[in-house]
Amino acid sequence: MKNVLNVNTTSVEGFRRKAEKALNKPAKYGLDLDVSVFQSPKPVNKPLKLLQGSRNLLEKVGVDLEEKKRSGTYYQLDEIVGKASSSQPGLKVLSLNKAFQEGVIKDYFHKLVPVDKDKYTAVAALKGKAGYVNIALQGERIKYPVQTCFFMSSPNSVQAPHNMIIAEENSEIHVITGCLVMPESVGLHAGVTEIYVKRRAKVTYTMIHSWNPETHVRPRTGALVEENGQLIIHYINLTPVSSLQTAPEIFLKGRNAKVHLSSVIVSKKKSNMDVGGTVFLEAEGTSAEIISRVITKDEAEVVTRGEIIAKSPKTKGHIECNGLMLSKNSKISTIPVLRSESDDVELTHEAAVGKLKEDEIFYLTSKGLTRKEAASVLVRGFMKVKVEGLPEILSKQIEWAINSAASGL
Amino acid sequence: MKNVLNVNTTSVEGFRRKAEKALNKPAKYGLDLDVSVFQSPKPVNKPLKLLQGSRNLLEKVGVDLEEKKRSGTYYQLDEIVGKASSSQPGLKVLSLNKAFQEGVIKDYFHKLVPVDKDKYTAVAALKGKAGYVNIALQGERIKYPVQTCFFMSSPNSVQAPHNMIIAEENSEIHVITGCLVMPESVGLHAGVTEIYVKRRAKVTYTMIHSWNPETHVRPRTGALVEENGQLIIHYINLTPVSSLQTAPEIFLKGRNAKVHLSSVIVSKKKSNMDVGGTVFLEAEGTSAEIISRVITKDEAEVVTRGEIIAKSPKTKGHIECNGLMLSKNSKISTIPVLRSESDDVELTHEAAVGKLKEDEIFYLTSKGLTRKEAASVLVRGFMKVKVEGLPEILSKQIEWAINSAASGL
Amino acid sequence: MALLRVMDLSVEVDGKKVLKNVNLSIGVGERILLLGPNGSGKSSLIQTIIGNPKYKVVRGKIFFNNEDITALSPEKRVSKGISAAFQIPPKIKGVTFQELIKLVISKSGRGFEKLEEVINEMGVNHLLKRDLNVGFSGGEMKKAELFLLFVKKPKLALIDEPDSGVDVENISLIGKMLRKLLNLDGKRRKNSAIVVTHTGYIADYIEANRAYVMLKGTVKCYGNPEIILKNIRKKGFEECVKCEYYKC
Amino acid sequence: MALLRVMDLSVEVDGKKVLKNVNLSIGVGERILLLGPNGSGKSSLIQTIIGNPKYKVVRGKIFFNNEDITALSPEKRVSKGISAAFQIPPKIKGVTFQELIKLVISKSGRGFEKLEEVINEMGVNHLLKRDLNVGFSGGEMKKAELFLLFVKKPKLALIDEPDSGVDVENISLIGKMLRKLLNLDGKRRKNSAIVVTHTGYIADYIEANRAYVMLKGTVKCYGNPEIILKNIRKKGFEECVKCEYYKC
Repeated sequence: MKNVLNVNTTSVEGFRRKAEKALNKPAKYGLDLDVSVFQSPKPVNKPLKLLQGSRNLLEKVGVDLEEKKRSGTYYQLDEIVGKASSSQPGLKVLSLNKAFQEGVIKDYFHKLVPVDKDKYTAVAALKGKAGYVNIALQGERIKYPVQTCFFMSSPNSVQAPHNMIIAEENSEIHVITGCLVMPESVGLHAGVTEIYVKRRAKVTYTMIHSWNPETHVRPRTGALVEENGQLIIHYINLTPVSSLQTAPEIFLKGRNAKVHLSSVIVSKKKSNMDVGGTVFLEAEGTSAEIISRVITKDEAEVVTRGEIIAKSPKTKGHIECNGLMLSKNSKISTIPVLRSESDDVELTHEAAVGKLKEDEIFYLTSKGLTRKEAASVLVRGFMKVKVEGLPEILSKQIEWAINSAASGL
Repeated sequence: MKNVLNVNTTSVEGFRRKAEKALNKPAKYGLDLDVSVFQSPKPVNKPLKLLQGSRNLLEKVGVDLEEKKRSGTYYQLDEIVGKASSSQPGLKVLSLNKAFQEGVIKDYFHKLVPVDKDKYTAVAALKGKAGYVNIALQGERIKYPVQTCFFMSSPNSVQAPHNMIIAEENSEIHVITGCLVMPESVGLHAGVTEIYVKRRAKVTYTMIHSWNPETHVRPRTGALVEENGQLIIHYINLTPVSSLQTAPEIFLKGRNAKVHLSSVIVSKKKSNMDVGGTVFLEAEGTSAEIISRVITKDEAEVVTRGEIIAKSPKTKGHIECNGLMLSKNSKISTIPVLRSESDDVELTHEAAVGKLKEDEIFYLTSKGLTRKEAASVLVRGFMKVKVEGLPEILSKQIEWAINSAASGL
Repeated sequence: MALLRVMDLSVEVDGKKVLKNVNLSIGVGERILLLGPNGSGKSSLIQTIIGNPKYKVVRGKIFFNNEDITALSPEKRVSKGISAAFQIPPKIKGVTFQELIKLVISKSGRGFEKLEEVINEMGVNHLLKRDLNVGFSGGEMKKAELFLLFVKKPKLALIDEPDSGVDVENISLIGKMLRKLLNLDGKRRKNSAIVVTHTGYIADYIEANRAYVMLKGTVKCYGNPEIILKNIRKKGFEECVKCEYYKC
Repeated sequence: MALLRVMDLSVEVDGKKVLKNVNLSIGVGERILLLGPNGSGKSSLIQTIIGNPKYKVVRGKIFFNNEDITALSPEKRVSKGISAAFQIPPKIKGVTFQELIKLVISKSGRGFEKLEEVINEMGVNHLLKRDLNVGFSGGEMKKAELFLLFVKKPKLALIDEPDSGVDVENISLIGKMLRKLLNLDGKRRKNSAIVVTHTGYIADYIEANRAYVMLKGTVKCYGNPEIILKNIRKKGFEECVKCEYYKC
């Protein structure tokens, strides 16, 4: 089976035309890049060997090659789909190509993330390859996570998969995505991800990313949540990157739909990051929480955004941005936006940017810890975001990733 | 004495050229207007009579025609300077023209607000007339406020004074500005105000505005605060307006300089308001506080912004945005920005948008108040911003204005 | 004659039951203690009697002076002579303690004699210009609430934990305020009160006629306040209500 | 032999004097009460003894076991055998109580026997997985601080207001924790402690040898704890220190 596929051969000509028109359209936020310099990647030699040689790196981003406690696996090396399989009857894990062949995604494709949103969605549509489609069938509660992994190895190339997560009514699915780059390679990752959470369904989507200082990252994510549906997106970036900009757009369309969006960002060296998220509260009783924890070191610069737009009554939204500066040459900006278009809302925001608190350091030293130990405990604590409803196995994975990142600070 | 004067006859040709180039440059925020429709105003008949006939309105915005407990008075009707006088030896209250003649402002003119900042500063430079210059001489602590008043009466005209407040070293000056419009008139108010707070000086600048639903307001304010200087700007808008956009820029250049910037906005009918402020913490020990209280009714729409940019160590900044929605068809957005470029900072932000809190209403009813009384007490309380360092007389004036506005809600 | 009678009262907050079949009555001139651990329903009962709309009565009735007040608004109950001092009153920015005192007095329709004298006596002078409960210490919050009761002079005072978070000097001050409020040292008839206490420290001051013990949303027993307090101190609430003598 | 000796200690916080010429000493096996109104300097003294860097010693010395510890870091003082339970410990998000217990035990270099048993006995089980002091009630905060002292087993325990904000059931539990911590019911030598109390409620439990009264940043008098507490309850702090018998 030849897994190299091009999304565009299966999509209508309309997408291509739109994409071509948008190739020079800059994104709203983040550093503007010249996307023409990035090429489709060269084929990889011995992909499996490459994967197995990167076992440590993979573990760090939550990928278990033995697939223990995983309900399905998808991995992709540059443009090659390495694996797309499910071990659960209620769960489909397909490559995008296969999903088109099965006719299961035509109603969903580019419905949440427009192909001409900006130059990155355009380049994804024109040069991008493959991607996963994870579908939890109606009423199926998939216990273990589906693991997905994107591995970039070919220099100066673009990796732009188109991914979809569809949770049918009453279903539950956990997806953990690890993205990583071979240390030596320069490139652009510009994946598109569309998430559909149907009535009473629950999706958790955990991303642990390990880029390198030469990578540019521009994921484009859109999600729609129906009545009583619940979506949790937890984004963790622990390594330097050349530039990163992401801002998922989430539409809570059904009554009492909920979303929790959190980001833990450790930004080192000369990383330039712009991380946000916008939630539209479009039905009564919907609620959103956007949490970010940013740590900067060296000369890194991070902007955190968050936007909650309340369009319906009885809605709630909370944004929390905490920034911890561990070097005087780094920069943090927080730009939260609350917008109410209805009176019966509760929108709140809290932000704090600064260094470690002296009274907390003193308190811990008064219990016998050295200053250094106290600081390390506080940094680790700062990065912990409580995410209600995340399965134990994912919480553990995240804790592990955070601890390993904190020990390098 | 003919008081009609044109700022530009006294300024260099360079300003005019720059302004002409900027006539189509939109402002960063707020509704974009076609400024060409606004004309220089027609001369007013019997200005003093007009003023005296508006005694009630004037009182509302803090103007006392008897000049009791005032150290100086400046008032301007459309383009005519009605009065510019000081009753204190240490205080100069001059018309802009006079100030140019005396040679006291050439080092300050358009140094903080560029003439080509946007089309409103451009139109102010080209069509605007007059303005006040208030100078507190070195070491002089002027006890009573200087009152200044801008009165617009000529329809379809632009009123664009250029004002300056200069507090020399160790001096103290309080300026209260009332702006108001004859109910029937449509117009654009686009004044430029530049404030210089020298070492150990203190300036409080209180604006109480009473526009009408046909007025467009685009004030442009810049301030510079030197070592140990203190600036308090308190802005109160209590009546509907067609559109309003203001965002003072304040530069804290000297060590331990402080600024407090607060806005109390009652927005009714179809008012469109965009109110903000940016503070640059450019020296060690500087601190800024930006507070806003916004109440919306009817179909009003308000955006509150606040921006603190910490460029030096040992700096502190706090932004607080509270929005109270009294109608379901109004809209409030809060967009605070915190930016740290140094690690030793304490930047915080809090925001809350919503309706009156049920537990507070219940508490007051449990003390015997009716729901309506309880709501009114809470609305009045919501509008009260504690401003440390404001003289009693101004606090009283503000309280009075707020109470009179609250009683109409 | 019963001044207040709570009959078979069950109450929900946001669909969750917080009180179950509560019965309790208090006569004119009586003072009762309401004891029980955290979450046992003491404050819920006070909130329901004063008429907090969050507390939905799903069963039972409340009678005050033989009138069914179960459906009345809080301000109506206040006008009939009930007032409450809250355990944790809300912090209200922009409204000073003084303003609220004035409002409460003006609503009661009669002046208040010797206001300044009482303010000094109660030690609330320094709170007058401060925003209501904002930055108040535990003790200050209690004093402010009690002072407002004092201004109101209710027939029935509902006093929720006047002694929690209060230091030793202030306990006795608060005790004295309570005695004055309830007219315990005067010649006229004593005022009625329901006093919630966790710690029991305030019990000495109010000469309670009975103590009720609440557990898990209902009244478990009642009896002699001193004996019940002693038992609770010795054995804890769970054990205390197992005692056979005071079953409800 | 004096275990701790505070000599002529003057301390500033942000340039403001908070302690003035304080003298105090405590022998091995002794327990002393530190009494005084809010802001009298009790907590400042505790913070200075444990080594809070915000509290700058501008005059005087602190000796522990005859060693000058005035300039030592907090962790050094801890390693020598001093530990403190704070009145209001900071709330630290992301660090659980359990994690801190583990860290404290691991730093002490020896294991801790029967940890689970003690956890149950002290009633801190439900706090283990919660973020340190975040959302803890007054009583829970005190219990957590005392438990950490317990794990540490210091030669000198500094205990700041273990009884403030604590309800009646927990006062006795905290009293029992303190007795165990200080080995008051054991056969071996009792442990030393300085206990700050506002309310005096905890005084019954710790069998204090002396009480010190602080006012306006300095120690005004000391003497028999029972008599001093009684005087304070009756007359207040200001009057109490006027008493001739116990002048420092």
